[in-house]
Amino acid sequence: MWKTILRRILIMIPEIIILSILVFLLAKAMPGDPFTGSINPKADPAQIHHLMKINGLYDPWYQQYWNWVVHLFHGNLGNSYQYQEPVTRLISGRAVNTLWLALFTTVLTYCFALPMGMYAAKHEGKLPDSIIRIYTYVTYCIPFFVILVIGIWIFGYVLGWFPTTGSVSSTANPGFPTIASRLYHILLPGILGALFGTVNIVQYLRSEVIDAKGSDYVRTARSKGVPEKDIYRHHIFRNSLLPIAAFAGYSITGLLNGSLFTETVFSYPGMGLLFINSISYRDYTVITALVLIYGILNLLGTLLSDIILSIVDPRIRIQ
Amino acid sequence: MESTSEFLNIKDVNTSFKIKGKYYDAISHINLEVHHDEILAIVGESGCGKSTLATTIMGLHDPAETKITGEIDFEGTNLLSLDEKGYNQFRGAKIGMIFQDPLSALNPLKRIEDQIQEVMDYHTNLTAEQKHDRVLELLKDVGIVNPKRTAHQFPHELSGGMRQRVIIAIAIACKPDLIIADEPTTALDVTIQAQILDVLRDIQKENHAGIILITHDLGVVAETADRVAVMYAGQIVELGSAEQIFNTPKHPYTRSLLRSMPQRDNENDDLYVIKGNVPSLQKMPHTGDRFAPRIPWVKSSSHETNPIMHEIESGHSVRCTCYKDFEFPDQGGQRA
Amino acid sequence: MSLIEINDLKVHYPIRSGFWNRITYSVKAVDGISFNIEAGETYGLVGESGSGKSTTGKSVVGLEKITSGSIMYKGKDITKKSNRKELDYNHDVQMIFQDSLSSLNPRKRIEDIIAEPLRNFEKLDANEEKLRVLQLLDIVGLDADALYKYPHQFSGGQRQRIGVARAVATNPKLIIADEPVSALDLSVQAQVLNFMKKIQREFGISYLFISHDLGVVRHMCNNIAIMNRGRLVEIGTRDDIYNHPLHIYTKRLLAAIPETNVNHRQEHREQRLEVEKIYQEQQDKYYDKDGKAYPLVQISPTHSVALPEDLVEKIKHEGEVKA
Amino acid sequence: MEENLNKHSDISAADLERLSKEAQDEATPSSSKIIWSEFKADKPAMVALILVVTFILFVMIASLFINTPKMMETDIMNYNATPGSNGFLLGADTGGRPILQQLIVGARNSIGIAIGLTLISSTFGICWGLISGYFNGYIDWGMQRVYDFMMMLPMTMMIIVLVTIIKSYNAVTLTFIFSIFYWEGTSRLIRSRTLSESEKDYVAASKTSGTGSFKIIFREIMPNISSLIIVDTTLSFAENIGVETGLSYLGFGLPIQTPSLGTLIANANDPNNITQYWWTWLPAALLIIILCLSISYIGQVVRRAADASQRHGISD
Amino acid sequence: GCSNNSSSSSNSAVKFSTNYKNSDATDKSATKNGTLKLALVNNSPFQGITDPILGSNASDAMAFAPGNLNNLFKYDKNYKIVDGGLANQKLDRKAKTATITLRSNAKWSNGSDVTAKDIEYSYEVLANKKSTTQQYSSDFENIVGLKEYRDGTANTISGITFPKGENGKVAVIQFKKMAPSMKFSGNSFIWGSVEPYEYIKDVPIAKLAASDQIRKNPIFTGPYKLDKVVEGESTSWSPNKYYYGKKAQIGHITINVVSMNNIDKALQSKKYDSVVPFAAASLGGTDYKNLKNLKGYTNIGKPSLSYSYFAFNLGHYDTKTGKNVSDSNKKMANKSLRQAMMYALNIDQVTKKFGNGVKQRANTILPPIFDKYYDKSAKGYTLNIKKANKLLDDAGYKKRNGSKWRSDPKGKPLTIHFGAMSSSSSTEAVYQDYLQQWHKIGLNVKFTNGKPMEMNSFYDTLQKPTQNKMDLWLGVWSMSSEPTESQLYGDTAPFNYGHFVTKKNTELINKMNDSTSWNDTTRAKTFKEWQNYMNSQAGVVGEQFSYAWQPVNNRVKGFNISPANDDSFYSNLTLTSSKMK
Ligand SMILES: Nc1ncnc2c1ncn2[C@@H]1O[C@H](COP(=O)(O)OP(=O)(O)OP(=O)(O)O)[C@@H](O)[C@H]1O
Ligand SMILES: Nc1ncnc2c1ncn2[C@@H]1O[C@H](COP(=O)(O)OP(=O)(O)OP(=O)(O)O)[C@@H](O)[C@H]1O
Ligand SMILES: [Mg+2]
Ligand SMILES: [Mg+2]
Repeated sequence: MWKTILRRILIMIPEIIILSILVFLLAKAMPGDPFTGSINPKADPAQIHHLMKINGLYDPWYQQYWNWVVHLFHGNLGNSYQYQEPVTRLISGRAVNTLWLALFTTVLTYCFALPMGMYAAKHEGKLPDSIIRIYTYVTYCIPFFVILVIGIWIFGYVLGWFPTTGSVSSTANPGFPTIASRLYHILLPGILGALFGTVNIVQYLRSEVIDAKGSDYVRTARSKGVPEKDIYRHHIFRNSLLPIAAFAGYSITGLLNGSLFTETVFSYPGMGLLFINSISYRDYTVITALVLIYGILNLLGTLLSDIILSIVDPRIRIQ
Repeated sequence: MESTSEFLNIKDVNTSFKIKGKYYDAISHINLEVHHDEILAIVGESGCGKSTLATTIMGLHDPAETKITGEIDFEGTNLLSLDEKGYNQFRGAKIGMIFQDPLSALNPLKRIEDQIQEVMDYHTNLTAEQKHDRVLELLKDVGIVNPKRTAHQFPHELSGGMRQRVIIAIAIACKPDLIIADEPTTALDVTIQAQILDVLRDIQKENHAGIILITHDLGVVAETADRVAVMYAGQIVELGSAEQIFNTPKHPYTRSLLRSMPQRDNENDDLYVIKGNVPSLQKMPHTGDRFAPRIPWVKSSSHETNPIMHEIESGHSVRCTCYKDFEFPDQGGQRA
Repeated sequence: MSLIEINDLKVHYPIRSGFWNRITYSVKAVDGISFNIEAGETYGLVGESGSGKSTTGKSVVGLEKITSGSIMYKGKDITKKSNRKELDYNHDVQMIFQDSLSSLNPRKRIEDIIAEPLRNFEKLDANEEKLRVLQLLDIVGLDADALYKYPHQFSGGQRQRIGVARAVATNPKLIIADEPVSALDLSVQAQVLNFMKKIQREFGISYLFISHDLGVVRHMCNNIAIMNRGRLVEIGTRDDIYNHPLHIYTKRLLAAIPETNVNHRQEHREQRLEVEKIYQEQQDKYYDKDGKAYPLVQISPTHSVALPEDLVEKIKHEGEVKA
Repeated sequence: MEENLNKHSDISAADLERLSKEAQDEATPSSSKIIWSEFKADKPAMVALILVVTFILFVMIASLFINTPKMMETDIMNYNATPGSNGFLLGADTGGRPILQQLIVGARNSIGIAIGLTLISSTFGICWGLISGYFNGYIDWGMQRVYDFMMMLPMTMMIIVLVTIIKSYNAVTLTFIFSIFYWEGTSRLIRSRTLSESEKDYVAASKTSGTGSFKIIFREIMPNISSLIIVDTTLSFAENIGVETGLSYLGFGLPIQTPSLGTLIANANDPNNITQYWWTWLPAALLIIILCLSISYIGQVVRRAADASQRHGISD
Repeated sequence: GCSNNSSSSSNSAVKFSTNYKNSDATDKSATKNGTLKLALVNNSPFQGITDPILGSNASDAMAFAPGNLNNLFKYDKNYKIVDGGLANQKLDRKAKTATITLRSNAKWSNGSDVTAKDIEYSYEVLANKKSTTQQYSSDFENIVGLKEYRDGTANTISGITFPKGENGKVAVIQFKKMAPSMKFSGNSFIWGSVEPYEYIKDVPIAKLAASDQIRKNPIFTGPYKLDKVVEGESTSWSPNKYYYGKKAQIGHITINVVSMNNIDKALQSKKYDSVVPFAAASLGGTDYKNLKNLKGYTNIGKPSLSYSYFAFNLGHYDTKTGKNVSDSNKKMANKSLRQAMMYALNIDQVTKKFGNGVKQRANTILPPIFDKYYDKSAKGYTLNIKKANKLLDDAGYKKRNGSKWRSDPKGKPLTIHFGAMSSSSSTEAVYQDYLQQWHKIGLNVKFTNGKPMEMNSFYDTLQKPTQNKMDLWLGVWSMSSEPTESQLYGDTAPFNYGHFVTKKNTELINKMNDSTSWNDTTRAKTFKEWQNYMNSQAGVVGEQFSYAWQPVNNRVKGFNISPANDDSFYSNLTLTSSKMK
């Protein structure tokens, strides 16, 4: 299996290289440059020229790309123009926030979705099923940010239950209070994201359970005299949950996409917000690095899903 | 001696399915008894209600979609009067069932051992160790060469024949009095089919169980059954010992079936073809002989209006009186 | 000259694995078989599940990419796509499938299904075409109103007859029938078998009849080949195979057929168990050290069997004695 | 042999017509008929269908009577006019532009984008999926790699980058940009179905009948997955109606002069608007939800119609 | 200073005080144990560069304001440098020197002394070739030896000397020439902050911005010291016991980034005492509408340092000579056309509607915060369609051949391209309004590219030495506290995007900083003359001035945002209760 994983990773490499070139070119194709963005009358255009030059921004793109690649092999993604610090350091700070939130959201999503999907399937065609169906449809139809904006407004401002900005309280002491404060900060975005993210899992799980309900092995279990409750527990749910486990990896894509919105609404300093800022500052190095990282995370997500699936399902062994 | 040991008595059972709000009989007025130490075969064309009968006995129908009337006496209990919990005392413990498709009938994600043990969990008080031993014993009984290894495997790692053996092991784990085998060999090769049938028979001998063997393969019936019930369109049309059915078949349907089989002696002739089709559930006639439309050359007066079973010799009954007048039309290649 | 000559046909399915996804081994679905089909005969191909029957059949119609060997038709090797094109091979060779439902496109009307090969191989105008389709329906005994129906509106037997109609539409010389009746009930099976025989009588078609049901094969076929693990273990006439089986595998297969005679079932069973016992004991003798069957050796003009030399000698000897 | 065939030609050409007609009358309903009868059997679905169709028609026609440039002119005196005031039925936005008219034109634009996007991405995705699923070997391998690559791309980010690059982008360019990324789901779905469909014997039968590959793909396989295609297209249409909403929120959506449901909902990005000027975004949000729900509901009915076992209406 | 311009009758701007005069008594314990919560209004996280030389964004300046940004000088309300800050400055016009004397108890927050070297080192950081600063301007080359240092031919800046040694408190800067703006804070000749040389000397200047000394554990000279910085989102502060001046009184100050979208709600739900005061940008008109009646808060404000303007494209930038050149053949070269366009605008109406009182029409291109220089009597351009039409008619811009639009005097169709930056929907509504106004006088004005442009594309276009895409545009300048306009409108200024160059203009701009301007009255006169001249030429015309205003919770005492208080703003703050009001 390790071999297979390694091979999958090797196959990823050309994809990543192509992506990096693509992103690099696209970033350069954006009008403007990293320095004009912060234009102010005190800044001397000559100095901006000077900065452009020492940063190699006047070089042809392949030269710039080559330099970038060379640096990459030294673990150096370049410096952010806007933040004037190494991109690796900048992003690693933000990545922790984003991943922390993503992880939390995933956990919550499963906490919401699993009972809902199972409950709906168990009572297929009845009232609870319809209610859950309508719920999933509505969340499916409402744009994500609307949920976020309304959520932050009600729970953050009107009720004041949750913090509305940042990732941690500025006065929290190190250690446990900091962790608690971090959790407190991701609670609301996490819940909202989870409420929104349940749709796919609920529907998938529901249809899985319904399929399993009618399957032959469940009939076999019935003929063994297994009580209905245990049939659900040992056969239907168990078998339906396994493919769901694989969703965890795929859901990374959705979460990362959502991070752009969540982080903007909650002024939560993660990679998504960093991306949006970097776009308007034309912070090429950061843009390139972020798109690349998101791309790689997407890839890893699918890989993770495949691995999970091959672990939980004895029928599947990665070829 | 056999008739005294009867333990399952199906009395006038009707099972009807709800299709678009209306109930249609899939099996009607079934009367049947099963004895210890016998294999009762049920044969008939596809869709005639064989599986429905089996699942009715097992109580596996969704009560919201099916209506069952009549009485199924099993060792003094009317199964049809039981609730779900009561039924579970019988399923697996006193009645075991073997299904047709050995792959889908096993939970793909559980080891063989767990699947066999499960039935013991609910019906015995054995310790984990005892159960484990019993699993190995069972696997050996059904002819698995390396029980230890197999117990640890997953269904997809086994061949079709092995899986079917596992299913048999599950069915007999609690030494049930009745085993219902619904087309246990249809999905298997002839050589494996023969082995499985041998296993079934050995098991029956050992446990003194009664087996209901459902199949559409007359050869299988002839090889294994003690008694045979021939079903057509939801009804039993002929019932008797294997010898009676194969040597002196009476009902036109039974006779037609036997005649349409490729045999050693009809190699160069055309086979006999039964005219027409089995009516679908919704179009099933409620009166008259259901087989009548397929033997149009037989005078309608030969049929009874409400055909009943006639016992024509000890243990041999036939539905309707038309068998008396039945003869095959003298034709060569008949086109349907 | 035979209609079709199959020569040392091999079909291997590569199994890829390992680090570079290289072919690590291959499933030898068909591993060197040769036989000829004569015009107008029904050639039976029998064997256990997975023995490579369907693969052989598919190779003959050109659905399978073969690994090596040749299939000669009209002097040309039709395993090459270009030759198939040139000969309009599928005009002459057609196939009937086991699963009648899945072999008929559920979205197409019967008319279009039957007309499909006509449209590809013969240029007919709309009326001619319709007429031909109606004729074909008539041949297989279906009413004209079937024309506009869809496959699911027919019973299994009727559907299989539609499949036959499509197969005979182009007046083929050979039809590959891959388990055409395995999915059918006894009475419906009789219908279809009768039809196949009838059409053969009328049009002089040859069949390659693939089945695992020895009863049906006996009813249909003049010549029979027994297949085992991708190889042929025995070929011969119906009489050779059913009355003088030589290979242990053939014997075992025959013994496993359930006997409809209830009066002798006990004997039959004992006989089967005995064959099984011999099979278990002597297996090694009949297969080489890789578990493969030996090359075929001719015993009589019609009868060949895959046995090692010494056994052949013995059998020849005994056979003479017996005779 | 030919004469053998002719032996059976006891049908005259004259009978042919009568026969075809008779047969035609008894023929199975086509899939569109099945779907239609399914709608007739399901009242709420009918309501949804009528709702969606009339709404789309209404929006298309009504927007013809609205002079969009004129409507989009600012009238700063009517800044956030409340509904009902100054003849603003649904009020006005920060630019004093009437919400009702914007809603109509916006819905037209959004639906237009959704239709365009659905058409392009579905057509492409379907072709991609069919071809990649039917051919195995190098074609499939190559197509799969492209697909994998596309799947890896972080979509929203890429769209944002593209949107910033293209200087004068409008609804049409936006539709194209989205199309680059939206075919993947369809393609995956179609491919997996095509894979299983290609293994069915009717495909083999077509091959032995001498039918060419592309004909098999588009004339044999495609009709068989048509229900899947219809369902998928309906659902993606529903999904695509609000597709630019998120971008508008992040500030990369359509220009203000091109009203769309997205730009209207994006009014909610200012928390003040949420309560104080709710009419600037709420109607559009409700509209999207209702449209989306109706269309998804229609999609469900279509799906049911496509799956014979779940049919409520007529059966064969 | 608010405009009482008679012509802008509809312009009823609110009057703000710069000082929240809280009459409640300071609650000692609340102050000592309490936390003052300030919001930093920004849509993106701050960068975290505590060094004002390296930082390029206002958000950093705001995030680290309680450390006083190591400011050297105290100034009055006109930003004129006065004694009493961290250092005093003495200019010697004859000797062309500036003598900067640190107070004797000047200390960094880690307890070490602020030295003369620290003053000098800021010029090294600024001028070093490898420095990432965006603050460097060629004006600094006026310091003797600085260019040599920058070019690498010298290791030190020879023009900066330490009469009392490096560790002394005096630094003398030798200039090539003196400029009157040197008297003011924020001029481009004398840098106004110090660098902790001892603390950062081991970090190469190129890597300074990324170093821990700057980002994680920075030291300051202000009343508060940094306790903690949460990257990009918040800073927290406590009193700096080494501060030279009045000791800080509040136990903790926290500053949190709050996005513009959320700030109203955040204040309404009393999450913050106030926002970090910032002279150039702040809360807008809509915010004022939402917050003006907020209970428990009082609004204070002062005129902002920024203004918006219309500029016309009148020439090109000659990259060889480094000079702007006016071209008479440019589309907008006709003064009447420009004036007519300005007369057609209803800016008063617009500001009234959207400004909610915190904005007003800009009657010049110098914001009123420069009380002394700002010409409040300047007329600017008020709505006068008649006059606009007449100007156009007279200049020969007539509607010909029944066209809806005017064509140019030669009879060629005239389409004017208006460049604007994409922004909030209400701002974009205003653009639309302007277009309509121009249409009213028959001018075919269209958006460049058909719609407002994204900021980067906008400046990308303007920075081309020659461009014909935008004939006029609406831009914003935010000024430093010293109002010399040479960098924006001088003949050599690259930022002079409109390339408006006349002899008179050059003369006036030069005069702002020549020897006559050492006299404040003369200098003020020059500024006023320049403002009127610019108005008359209509090459660049002001659009709006705004207030930098903010609500302050009533528990805060000593909140005074007058420039004169900048130096001790944070040390003057106290709380009157532990809970927000
Ligand atoms: N759940 C159900 N709902 C409706 N009709 C059903 C249901 N189950 C079975 N039927 C119908 O009842 C009839 C009898 O079905 P059954 O499965 O018992 O036949 P069978 O004899 O077992 O056939 P086969 O040999 O094909 O297994 C058939 O017509 C079938 O279509
Ligand atoms: N596409 C494939 N890839 C890999 N292996 C295959 C493939 N198709 C068939 N095989 C293998 O080739 C062998 C022969 O298969 P084939 O279908 O010809 O058998 P068969 O005799 O027709 O069996 P059955 O009676 O079950 O139809 C089997 O072991 C099968 O698993
Ligand atoms: Mg059945
Ligand atoms: Mg096969």
